[in-house]
Amino acid sequence: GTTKSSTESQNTAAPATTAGKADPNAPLKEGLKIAYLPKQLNNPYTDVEVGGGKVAVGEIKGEYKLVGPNDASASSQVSYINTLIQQQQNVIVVAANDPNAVCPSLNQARKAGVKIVTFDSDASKTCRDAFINQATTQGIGESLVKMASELAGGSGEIAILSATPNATNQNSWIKVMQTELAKPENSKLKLVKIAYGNDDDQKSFTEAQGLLQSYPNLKVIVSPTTVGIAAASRYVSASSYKGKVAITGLGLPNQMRQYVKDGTVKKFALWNPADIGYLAAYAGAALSSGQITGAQGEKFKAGKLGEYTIGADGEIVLGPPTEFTAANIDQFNF
Amino acid sequence: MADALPLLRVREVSKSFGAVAAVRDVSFDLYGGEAHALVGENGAGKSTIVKMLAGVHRPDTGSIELDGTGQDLGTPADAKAAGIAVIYQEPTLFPDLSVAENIAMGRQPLGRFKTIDRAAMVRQAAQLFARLGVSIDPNRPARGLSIADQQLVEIAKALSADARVVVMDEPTAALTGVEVERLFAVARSLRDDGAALMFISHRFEEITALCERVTIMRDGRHVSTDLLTDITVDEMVRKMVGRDLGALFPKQDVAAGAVALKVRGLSRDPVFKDVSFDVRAGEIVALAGLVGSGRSEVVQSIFGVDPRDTGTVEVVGKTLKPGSPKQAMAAGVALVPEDRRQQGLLMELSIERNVTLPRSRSLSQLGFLTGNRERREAKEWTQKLKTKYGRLSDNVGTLSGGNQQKVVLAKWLATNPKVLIVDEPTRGIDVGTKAEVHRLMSSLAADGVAVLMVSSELPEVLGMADRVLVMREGRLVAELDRSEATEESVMFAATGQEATL
Amino acid sequence: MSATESAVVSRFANWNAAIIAITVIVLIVAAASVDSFGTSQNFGFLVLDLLPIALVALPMTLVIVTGEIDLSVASTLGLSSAVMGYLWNANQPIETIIPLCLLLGAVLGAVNGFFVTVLGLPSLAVTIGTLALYRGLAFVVLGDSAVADFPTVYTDWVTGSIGGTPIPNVLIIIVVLAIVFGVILHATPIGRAVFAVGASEQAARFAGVRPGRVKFWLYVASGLISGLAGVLWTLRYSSARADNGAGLELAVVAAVLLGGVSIFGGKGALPGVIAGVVLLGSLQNALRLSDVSNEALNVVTGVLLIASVLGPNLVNRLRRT
Amino acid sequence: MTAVELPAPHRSSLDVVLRARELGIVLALGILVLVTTISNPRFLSGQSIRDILLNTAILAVLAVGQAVVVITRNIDLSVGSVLGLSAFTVGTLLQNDNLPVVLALLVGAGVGVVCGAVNGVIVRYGNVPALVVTLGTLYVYRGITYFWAGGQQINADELPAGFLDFGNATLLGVPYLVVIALLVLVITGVVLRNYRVGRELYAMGSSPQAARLAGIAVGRRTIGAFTVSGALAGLAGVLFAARFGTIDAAAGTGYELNVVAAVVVGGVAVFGGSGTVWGAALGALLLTTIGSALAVLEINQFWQQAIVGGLILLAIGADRLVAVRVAASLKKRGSHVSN
Ligand SMILES: Nc1ncnc2c1ncn2[C@@H]1O[C@H](COP(=O)(O)OP(=O)(O)OP(=O)(O)O)[C@@H](O)[C@H]1O
Ligand SMILES: Nc1ncnc2c1ncn2[C@@H]1O[C@H](COP(=O)(O)OP(=O)(O)OP(=O)(O)O)[C@@H](O)[C@H]1O
Ligand SMILES: [Mg+2]
Ligand SMILES: [Mg+2]
Repeated sequence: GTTKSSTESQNTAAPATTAGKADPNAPLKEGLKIAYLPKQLNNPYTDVEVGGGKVAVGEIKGEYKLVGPNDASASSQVSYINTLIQQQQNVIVVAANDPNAVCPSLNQARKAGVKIVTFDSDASKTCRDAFINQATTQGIGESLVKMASELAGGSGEIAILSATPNATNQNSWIKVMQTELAKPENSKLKLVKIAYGNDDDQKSFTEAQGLLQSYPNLKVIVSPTTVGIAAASRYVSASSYKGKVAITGLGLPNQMRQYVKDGTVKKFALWNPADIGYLAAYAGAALSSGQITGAQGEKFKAGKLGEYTIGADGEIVLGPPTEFTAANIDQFNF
Repeated sequence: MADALPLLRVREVSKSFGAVAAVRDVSFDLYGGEAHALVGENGAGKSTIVKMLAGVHRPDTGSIELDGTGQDLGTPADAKAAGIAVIYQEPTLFPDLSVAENIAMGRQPLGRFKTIDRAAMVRQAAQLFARLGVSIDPNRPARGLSIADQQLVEIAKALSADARVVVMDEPTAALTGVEVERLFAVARSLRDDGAALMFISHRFEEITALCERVTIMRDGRHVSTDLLTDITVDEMVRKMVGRDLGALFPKQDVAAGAVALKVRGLSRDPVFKDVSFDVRAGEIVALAGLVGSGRSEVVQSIFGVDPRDTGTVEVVGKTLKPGSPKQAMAAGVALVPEDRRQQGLLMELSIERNVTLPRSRSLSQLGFLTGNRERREAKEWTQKLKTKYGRLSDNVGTLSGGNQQKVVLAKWLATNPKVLIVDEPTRGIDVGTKAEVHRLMSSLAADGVAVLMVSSELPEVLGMADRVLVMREGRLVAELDRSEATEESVMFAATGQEATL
Repeated sequence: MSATESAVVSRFANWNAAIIAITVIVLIVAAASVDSFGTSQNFGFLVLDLLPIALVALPMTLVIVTGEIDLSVASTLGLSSAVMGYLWNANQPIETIIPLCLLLGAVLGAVNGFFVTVLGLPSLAVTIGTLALYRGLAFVVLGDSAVADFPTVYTDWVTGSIGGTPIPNVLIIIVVLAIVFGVILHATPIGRAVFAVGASEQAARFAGVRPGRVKFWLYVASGLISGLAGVLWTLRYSSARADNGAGLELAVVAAVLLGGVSIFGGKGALPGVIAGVVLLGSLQNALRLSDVSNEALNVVTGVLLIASVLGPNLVNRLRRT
Repeated sequence: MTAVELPAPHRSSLDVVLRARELGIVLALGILVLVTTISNPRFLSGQSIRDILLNTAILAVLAVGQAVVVITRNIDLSVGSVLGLSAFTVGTLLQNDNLPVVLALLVGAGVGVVCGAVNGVIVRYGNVPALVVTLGTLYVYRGITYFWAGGQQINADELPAGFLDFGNATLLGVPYLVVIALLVLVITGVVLRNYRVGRELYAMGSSPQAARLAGIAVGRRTIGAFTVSGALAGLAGVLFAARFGTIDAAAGTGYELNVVAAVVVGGVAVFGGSGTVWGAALGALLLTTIGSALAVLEINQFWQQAIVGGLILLAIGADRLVAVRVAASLKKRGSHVSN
């Protein structure tokens, strides 16, 4: 019969990208219809991201549109992609809820001439033109471990509070963290548990609570998701664990300000999410205008962010994350 | 003994349900200290009158006056407040609540902070049962009470209301002689205390025993109101049906054939034990006994809707599997159950679906049903039984009680049974139809059908049966031949003592 | 009481026709006023979006007509999808996996049936329990991973259409199953038994129907079709995940009720249910194409659902007075 | 008429058996706590118990409201959405003004009253099954919240400190949220058991037709029951806001199934007429404790949901067993005419 191994060769066949040659000097088209499809609407982090996109679309005189599900499921995203195909958008900027489930639809869109830029959470690389990476996976993983190690004083138990169990970005960061922790200099740090708060505030809250109950000697909770870190901080700041357990990870300054000020959180990191959306719009426009095709080494200009070069597999890296502490947090407002 | 002024006056009330004019311009008076009978064929509109008095239905036209003032009985609460207590034709209990609570609902005795005084409530219920001479535990839930017990709780409920007008819609249909006597004793004491009673029954001996006055209805219209001293039973019947009736028990003599139903050693703890008997083709065998003696349980076990512990059932030589009505039907057994609302009918489905349900497989062609044959069959059988209905597609629930019973009969007669078991076949049926049903049973027997009839009506048992089997406390205690069966002998067997009726 | 009962019967008979008429009108209006609603490509998308609800609604209709309910369908779908992914990862041939997933669905349905008919537990409670249980098992089987790379022959068939025509392949499945369930419900002794059980279980038993057996097999059918929906879902998205189809049960129940089936059992008709499914799906599709937000879709679904039972009732009341 | 022996109006053994319904849950709870504590003593630490009670408080308030509705043979699936709407309303108000906590509670309950009354009125006057109506309003209320909130999220730092303190502060060592939940429970429990209104709700659920014939104002009571459920869901919304501090449009999504599960596990019959709010609250406590225990026992979190499902089945199965026993004992005690 047809088994996974018997189809492996045929399935990984080359993607349908037979785009022509890039013309770096082509003018940026005006009036491009650029649609944003985040993982889920009504999420403050997402709102900041697409907010940056809206600004950029304005700058290049395009038509901005935001659609999306309320439930972070791939199937609802597919319905939206189908709708966007019908509406003949030029560019779809999407954060995939499932790297494969959205693929057939994205490829259908590409067949209809729509350029696909992924951000936040990549889709399988066979079905998009470019991916805006907030920071290299390696870089984020390393910096998370570094912060944890500092906060734990070099040794002790740490735990991770992630988003959904199958969020692509989360899992790849966690993988890097695990390799980092395996290195000799981190041998005294022990990762005791990875918990999942599903990017749901309340679930994250309860999970944080469970972690502290099950691991009395826990020193640090690392939460590489803005929902998780805020919930964990809120729980700890109002509980008897305050001061004993450190929280770090990736968070939004506005959400974390209170906990940084009250001492629950010493330090956390993040890139500027608005810049992701911003960069995505320029990348999409460049693709649509024929300046780039998504091949490695091509260059394009992204407004105020300057010039970017496309890396391997169509990845465009935004830049290194910023670390926030009590000293600098008031300089940021997002 | 009656006061000069009527306590309650029904004045030219009418009520229609869609195209059906259930009650048309009916007037009569109820007097304090008097029991007033309301009689009429099935569907004559008696229960509809009751429901208007109870505030369930509002009259389309006409009025109801209490003490000379018009009443707007828009809801049952209004009627209750006006002092009208009603025992409905079908019991209306709350199965999850205790018997005491059922009786006291809405009138619970209150203690401190207006909380319910449970002890007083239970005491009240116990006193009422004492008055009725029955022992039902007031603390038990109403779920699981037999029909008779449910009816008794209903009666206790009406008594507890201390009402000035007590309306009873066939309260005795599920009761046997002893309980009926008890009920009458209580009813008479209520009447003597000045209450106005309205009593509905299809049994004339009860009406003559209890009532002073009788109103007769036909087709929703008022026919006459007379003092019972002025009218004979025959006259009443003639006025009700509008014609003379033939014999009530038209038993034909039939030579019994081979054994069609053979029951051996049937037991089910704790309901019945070691029941054995035969019914031959062409024979009508009655199963008599007091309420709760286990007759219905025996026939339900034979048919397979109830399980059995031990024993065998053979139909025309074929042994029936226990617990399989389907197989019993295939072998030619039909059971007309005693409780038509719960067991006999699908109240929210149409008449035609009800009539043809047991036969849906045999009416299908290549496994498919188009509806035409079902309609034809349903029409044929309902007409045979002279059922009164608007359209075949109407809900069976909209029919009057008696017509519903006819639908149940039609449903089972249509299966062409070899063994017909009927459980209280004429409960709630008017005299006219009763005669028809009896004639039908006779002619079925003449055609070689073996008929097993459970009945609580002695005249019916004595009039119809070739043989009478009597049950007492779950055991078959006597088998009486037609010639031996008398009221005395049957009652003696059923109670184990000299009958006092 | 019985007056309203008879009104209810005619009401449902009328509602069945009304919902079909409303659906047709909505389709026409949408095609005329919403750009690209009427395109063949959009038709394909619409059918694919409808697929799981349409399939699961068929046995659900019969289950609800017997007066029971099955809230575990979406979890059954999810478990079937998870097992499919697990087996595929374990390098089993897809030709074995698919029948196994269908069988699994049937077994899960049988478990529901066992609890409801043999133990006599209320189905609402039982299937809330198995809703959690089956979904939980799906996570146990597949955990957090998603399995992809299903053979393109299969995934393409599910998303493809009948040779050149704009008719999606999966429409064949929907139509065939709709006819099968429709005929069973409305033109066979089994269907009569289903209605009888819903109208009064005890009276049905006295008429020789075995309510337990009828319900048990309906639950098996419900599970089987949910399992099938799980397979098709997985192939459509080429992604097997434990959370596939989460929350679908309410949409299915909504569609069935919209189709005029009485939640109390004993009443309903399959054409109305199909119309209900199409109405919900096409309305959502059209509104989404007109850039109406997701929130509004929720409100529309809710209002429609209430209107579907309220409307006929009010009309009836007005007509009577 | 002959005198008969009066059956003594004593507490029959039956009552004790019926009571066993709730006893069973208590027993299950005890075993669960025992086993968990043996394997990890921290499960019984002050903080841990506090957390369980706090989480139970919200679910229990919802479950009490739901029980009232279910007892009348209805169901309210919209509670999760009402909770969300109420939480967001209160959050928005608090964002701008420093409302006193009591006022916030009233506003939340008020939002719930309106939502619940709408449910009740549609069920009553539309003569429509509650399952359909509240499934509809589940979508509608949630939609309204989304419309209003958009992507907005109200964060803890935007809420007044006094309000957040209320979520954690205690009265004689018992958190306020738990005190409120207990208050709701006791009041509702007493009304249902000892007042006419309460008994009428049971009567309606036991037999709607008979209730109408008995002169019970079925319509008004129905609206009342839904209003109570709505009010409690609204109240739970405020508790939710105080407890979690972060509110967005999705607050309480999917709660309806948990609540119904708690009520069912607590022995309230889905067909109305029987069960108590005590049972429902115990069901909520059991479900919450299971969740915590599984986390503490380090059972793979993927198993959690499956175990909860299995336990629901077990609970209703056990309940059924008791019911069958009772029915059997009733059968043996049929009446007879005494002479
Ligand atoms: N709710 C209703 N809807 C439609 N028709 C009704 C309704 N109630 C009663 N009817 C019809 O009204 C007529 C009178 O019915 P009613 O129940 O009053 O008869 P009845 O005299 O009590 O008969 P029975 O002796 O059989 O109980 C019947 O034709 C019945 O079908
Ligand atoms: N020995 C018994 N113990 C408890 N309940 C009994 C017993 N016998 C009968 N019952 C109950 O009493 C009711 C009446 O029993 P059954 O119908 O068998 O008696 P019946 O002689 O047919 O009386 P009816 O005149 O009511 O038809 C049934 O509901 C049955 O469950
Ligand atoms: Mg009548
Ligand atoms: Mg009987």
